Amino acid sequence: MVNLEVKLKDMVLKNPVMTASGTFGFGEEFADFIDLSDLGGIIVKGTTRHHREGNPYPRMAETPSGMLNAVGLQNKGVENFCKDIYPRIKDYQTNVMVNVSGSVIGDYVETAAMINDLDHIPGIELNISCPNVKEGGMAFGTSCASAKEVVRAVRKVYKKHLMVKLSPNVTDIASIAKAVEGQGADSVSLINTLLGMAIDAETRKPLLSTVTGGLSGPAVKPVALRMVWQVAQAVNIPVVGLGGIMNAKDAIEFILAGATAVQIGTANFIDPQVSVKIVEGIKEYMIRHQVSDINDLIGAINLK
Amino acid sequence: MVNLEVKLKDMVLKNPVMTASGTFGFGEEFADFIDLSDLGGIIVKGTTRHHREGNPYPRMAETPSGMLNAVGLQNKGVENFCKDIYPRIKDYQTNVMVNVSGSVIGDYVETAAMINDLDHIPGIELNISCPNVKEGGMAFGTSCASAKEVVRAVRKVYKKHLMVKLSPNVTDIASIAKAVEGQGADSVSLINTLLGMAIDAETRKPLLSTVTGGLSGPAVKPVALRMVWQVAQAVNIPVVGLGGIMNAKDAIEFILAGATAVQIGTANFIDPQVSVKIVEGIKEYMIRHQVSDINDLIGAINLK
Amino acid sequence: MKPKNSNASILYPSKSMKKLIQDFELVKYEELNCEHFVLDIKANEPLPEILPGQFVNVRVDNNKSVFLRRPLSIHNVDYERNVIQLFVKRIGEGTKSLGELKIGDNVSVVYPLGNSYSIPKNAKTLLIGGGCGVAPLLYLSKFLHEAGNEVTTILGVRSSYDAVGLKAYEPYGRILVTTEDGSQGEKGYPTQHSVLENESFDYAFTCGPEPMMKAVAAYAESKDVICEVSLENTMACGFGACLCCVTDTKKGNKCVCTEGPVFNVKDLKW
Amino acid sequence: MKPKNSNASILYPSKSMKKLIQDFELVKYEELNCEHFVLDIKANEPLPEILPGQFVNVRVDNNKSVFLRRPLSIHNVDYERNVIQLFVKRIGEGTKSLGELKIGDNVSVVYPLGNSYSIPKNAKTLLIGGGCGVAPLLYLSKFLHEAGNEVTTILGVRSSYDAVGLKAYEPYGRILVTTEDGSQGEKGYPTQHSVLENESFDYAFTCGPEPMMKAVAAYAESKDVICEVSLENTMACGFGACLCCVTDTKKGNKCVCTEGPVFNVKDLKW
Ligand SMILES: Cc1cc2nc3c(=O)[nH]c(=O)nc-3n(C[C@H](O)[C@H](O)[C@H](O)COP(=O)(O)OP(=O)(O)OC[C@H]3O[C@@H](n4cnc5c(N)ncnc54)[C@H](O)[C@@H]3O)c2cc1C
Ligand SMILES: Cc1cc2nc3c(=O)[nH]c(=O)nc-3n(C[C@H](O)[C@H](O)[C@H](O)COP(=O)(O)OP(=O)(O)OC[C@H]3O[C@@H](n4cnc5c(N)ncnc54)[C@H](O)[C@@H]3O)c2cc1C
Ligand SMILES: Cc1cc2nc3c(=O)[nH]c(=O)nc-3n(C[C@H](O)[C@H](O)[C@H](O)COP(=O)(O)O)c2cc1C
Ligand SMILES: Cc1cc2nc3c(=O)[nH]c(=O)nc-3n(C[C@H](O)[C@H](O)[C@H](O)COP(=O)(O)O)c2cc1C
Ligand code: FES
Ligand code: FES
Repeated sequence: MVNLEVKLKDMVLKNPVMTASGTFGFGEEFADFIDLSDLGGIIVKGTTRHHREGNPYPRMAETPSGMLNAVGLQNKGVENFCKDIYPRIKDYQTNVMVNVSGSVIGDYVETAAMINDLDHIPGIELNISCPNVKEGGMAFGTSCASAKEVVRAVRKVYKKHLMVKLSPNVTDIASIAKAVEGQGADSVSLINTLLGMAIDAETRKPLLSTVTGGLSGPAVKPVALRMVWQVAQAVNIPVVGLGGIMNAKDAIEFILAGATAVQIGTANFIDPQVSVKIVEGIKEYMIRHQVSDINDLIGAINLK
Repeated sequence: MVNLEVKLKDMVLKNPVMTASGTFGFGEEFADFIDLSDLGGIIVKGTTRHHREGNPYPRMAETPSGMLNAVGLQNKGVENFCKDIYPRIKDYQTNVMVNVSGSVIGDYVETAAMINDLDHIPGIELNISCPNVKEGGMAFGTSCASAKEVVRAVRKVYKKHLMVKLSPNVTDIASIAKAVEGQGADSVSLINTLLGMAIDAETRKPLLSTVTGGLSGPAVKPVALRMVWQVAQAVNIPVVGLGGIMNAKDAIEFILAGATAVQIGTANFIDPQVSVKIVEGIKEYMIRHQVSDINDLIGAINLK
Repeated sequence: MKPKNSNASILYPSKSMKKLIQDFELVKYEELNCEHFVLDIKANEPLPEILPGQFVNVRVDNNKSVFLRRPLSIHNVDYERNVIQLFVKRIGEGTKSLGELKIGDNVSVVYPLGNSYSIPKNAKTLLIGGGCGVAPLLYLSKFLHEAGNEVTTILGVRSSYDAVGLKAYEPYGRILVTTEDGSQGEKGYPTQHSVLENESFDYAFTCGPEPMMKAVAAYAESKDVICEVSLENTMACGFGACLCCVTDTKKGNKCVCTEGPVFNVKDLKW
Repeated sequence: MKPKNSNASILYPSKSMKKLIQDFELVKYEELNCEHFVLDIKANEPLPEILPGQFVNVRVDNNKSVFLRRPLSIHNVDYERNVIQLFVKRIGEGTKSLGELKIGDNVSVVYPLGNSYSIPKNAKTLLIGGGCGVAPLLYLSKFLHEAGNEVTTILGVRSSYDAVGLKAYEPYGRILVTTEDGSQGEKGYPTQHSVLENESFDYAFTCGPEPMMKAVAAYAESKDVICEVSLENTMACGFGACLCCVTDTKKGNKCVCTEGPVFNVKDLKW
């Protein structure tokens, strides 16, 4: 049999396939379609200190091989998460991580601290890269100084696995990865969405209420893969790769580029079973290529 | 009748449709398919001070709704251009601009100076954004300081229309646009390709000899449109928009976002007649929407 | 006149009603007019319970520029033949390409999604549809009829050319038509039909272009009729995972795909 | 033995031979085996002059993941019926989807592209093809035959199952087969065929997998035979606009789509 188990520092994933925040609800939405315990991990919706209504409709636009979204972190706030949602999802037989977002550092810190107390949440994904909120959000992820500052503050209060999600809307993503590694991040995940825009030529109006939004889906895959490769070379902590993964072949590419695990995002909308199909597909690939341990594929790109 | 004429400073385009450098050869390659005089302008291949062999094969990889290229500015050098190519193309009844690339500032300056002497070349497009050359190239376009420096130096020797082509691989493209505007650029064009990568999961090898390459095609359109919109708001010089334009609807979107003219790139490979079809399509759109002057559409996005 | 029945309310699928992803086969294509067509798609297995107002999310494989699935109301269900009927209006690339599928082609469907119109008992119900808004009303009228309600359906179209597929409604009640050019039925919009003045109703169920639904809502408000509308927001997933499809309600943003598509107009900020 | 004829050289289309973009119609599909198929595509207008070795660039409309056109050699030309024949091997999404087109479907083609093999006169010519490398050799053998050359074609395949379409070559000369498993013709690779030892040739024309073409080149070098190969580099445009398809020659990078696909091996860095 092949070994699919990977480790993100002390966090053990039964396989490298996780689901991406904001595309997988709280997992419950997918329970009719798949067995959640077949996944390496799930990252639930972006959660903030306080309730957020998110952005006005319309929040979505289809683009060539991708989509723009401007959800804007709609969520009921971390207190509601701890009280109402956590009890419902805490017994999933997989790593349930919370994506923590904010607009000021204090919010990030308070949210992380509250989640630190939840026994069945082995880690958080610190979202310093959301392009869909006016204040903060992506801004933290676009300079080394602000990225450092928020990670340092959260690290002080958060004792479990701290994954930091990086923004692709930067000149040099590797230097930001190094900056957050220096502040004690346990892993980095990338990429969040690319900032994009769509216009309806007929009405002359933007298709999103916020004018700009985040681009995801296969369209961004080449950019994501490049960034994962650059970051994997720059840091010593594990890299979690995502951006446009639609099938096992795509997932393998990210792993070859240096990702220890991958996240499946937009693909879940088109095929709600795709995440477990990717687990199966990775297994088949390993058997076909006679690779007994997935860890042997991490960063195993052949540069000749 | 509708008016399609636009002006990039003193350069008059009979319509806003140009073709993008590196995707249209020297125009000659398309002469069997279209009448070049139907175009607003043509931007010929990236030209450097000296002959360049470009990168080794393979230089191309197909990606979802796009492609990566790593041509690496293969060209015979500016002297050859002036002597051999210019006489062949100088009488095209359209604006023929030369895309000027380099790896050190001196090369840019010398190349621009030589082209300044060619009567039938009304302008150059200064490529400070090519991701496919090891030294220089994109590096100039990724910081305000270096972008300023190269534009300032070229502006001194180049007296005609100076268009500067910006790199999308930056955190804040508007500030770079403002920086080059401050140095006397007559217009800016954007976007050049996004840096991307592709791996063959079966062979575990990168699909490009250079590992990374430039992403173009409809996949990048939402990012390009967003950047054109941001830059159009930031500068007072005309903006030329490109990135994934496949049809007249796409072109209109860029114009609504603030582009005075557009360039057609990768689409030329799939339909060598697409550029003139887009001219026709813009005309039809204007008639249908009762817009008599294309200039009324520039930046006419309706933000409510 | 029957006693006013206002105890029914919008139905949500129970936990045991699971959502599915399945491959259907196109077994029939019927062109109604140049804009509308009906697709019959057949499952390999018995269909699950489907409520009126629910929708499917269909993958469009035969068009390069279509990336996401397309939501379509369930127009009718034939449990014996495992067939779902879709009533589609050509809008853009996705719906155009669905109309180009060939018999025997595979159609991937995620379903049944969303909630259901109320099914009162023994009430006077008015169904108002415009254009392809009629899609969910056929299956709804079947349910209403079976529950002993009196069903009046008004279809509002531009001209007699668009007044298609009326026969299907006949078994379940009265079907009326308004045309904008007066070429069939009464002239005008469906909310201008004389029956709205001459008779009174307990429920108004509507689906179609927003201006029409708003007119129905205004009529219902003025006559104190319970009014339920089905919204068509743009969707990425269709099952509550993306939060893209929200509508602004009196209780904040609600997902049209899970907390709708059917809403009581009282809850909307209309 | 005929006198050695080495005056012919690779032909380039003249300025007056214009490239076209046209819609063809699929008029015939022939499955050869599970890997290979032949498509007959028909133009509405008379075909332009097409040289042997030239190729078409085909748009694949029926697959979402295919963005660029796919280059395919011209296997045969029927000027009377305006039909071009393509011989295709299923490799990935693009070629797979071409094999799923239905009769009557539209096929957008940019053509004729690239240069031509040499057409000597009254020479002894050897054509060696492996797998789908046979594609351009049929049309070439026709030209060679018409110019009075003696044509020997060797097709190298894995087993008799893959030795398909041989009959088409018969009118133009001798057709030999090698199979890797010895199930038909001689056992081994085409460059191991006894005819290479027993007879001498003036020209060797080859197309197919690179290792095979390199073996042909080595044979030709050792026997002082003029050798032309057809390369299959990945292409974005097919007509010289993108510079993506280069091969490294003794005179630097050359575009395979305009300065090839046919090259004299002497010019390559093989
Ligand atoms: C719950 C629900 C039920 C529906 N039922 C039906 C039905 O039974 N029959 C029918 O003909 N149509 C129905 N629609 C509308 C149908 O989904 C759209 O017409 C269709 O998505 C348009 O896709 P397109 O590719 O043809 O158009 P395009 O305009 O090219 O689509 C571009 C994008 O916008 C979205 N979009 C465009 N118009 C709409 C719309 N009106 N509603 C939602 N998304 C839209 C598309 O899904 C796609 O993401 C329903 C919509 C919803 C939300
Ligand atoms: C001048 C020329 C003539 C050709 N003639 C024939 C022919 O007559 N019959 C035939 O079956 N094949 C021929 N080929 C090869 C054919 O183009 C490829 O098999 C085809 O492009 C593969 O596409 P795909 O989508 O099936 O495979 P994928 O592997 O999915 O394609 C991915 C990308 O790689 C490119 N690619 C993959 N393999 C090749 C290849 N061998 N050559 C060029 N590009 C490739 C594709 O075009 C595409 O851009 C020819 C190639 C060239 C350059
Ligand atoms: C509708 C939607 C909502 C998202 N919400 C979040 C979020 O709350 N937090 C976050 O870190 N990323 C969010 N993302 C980004 C995804 O997690 C992921 O980084 C991105 O979509 C790229 O991956 P993909 O191409 O596989 O979707 C969202 C993406 C989408 C499409
Ligand atoms: C094959 C290829 C070669 C290119 N060469 C150049 C070049 O020499 N100089 C340049 O400024 N841009 C070059 N580009 C970038 C294009 O001009 C254009 O900026 C980019 O492709 C985005 O537009 P598109 O999506 O319409 O192709 C090249 C692009 C491609 C695909
Ligand atoms: S469409 Fe995704 S939540 Fe409604
Ligand atoms: S394929 Fe574009 S130059 Fe050859």
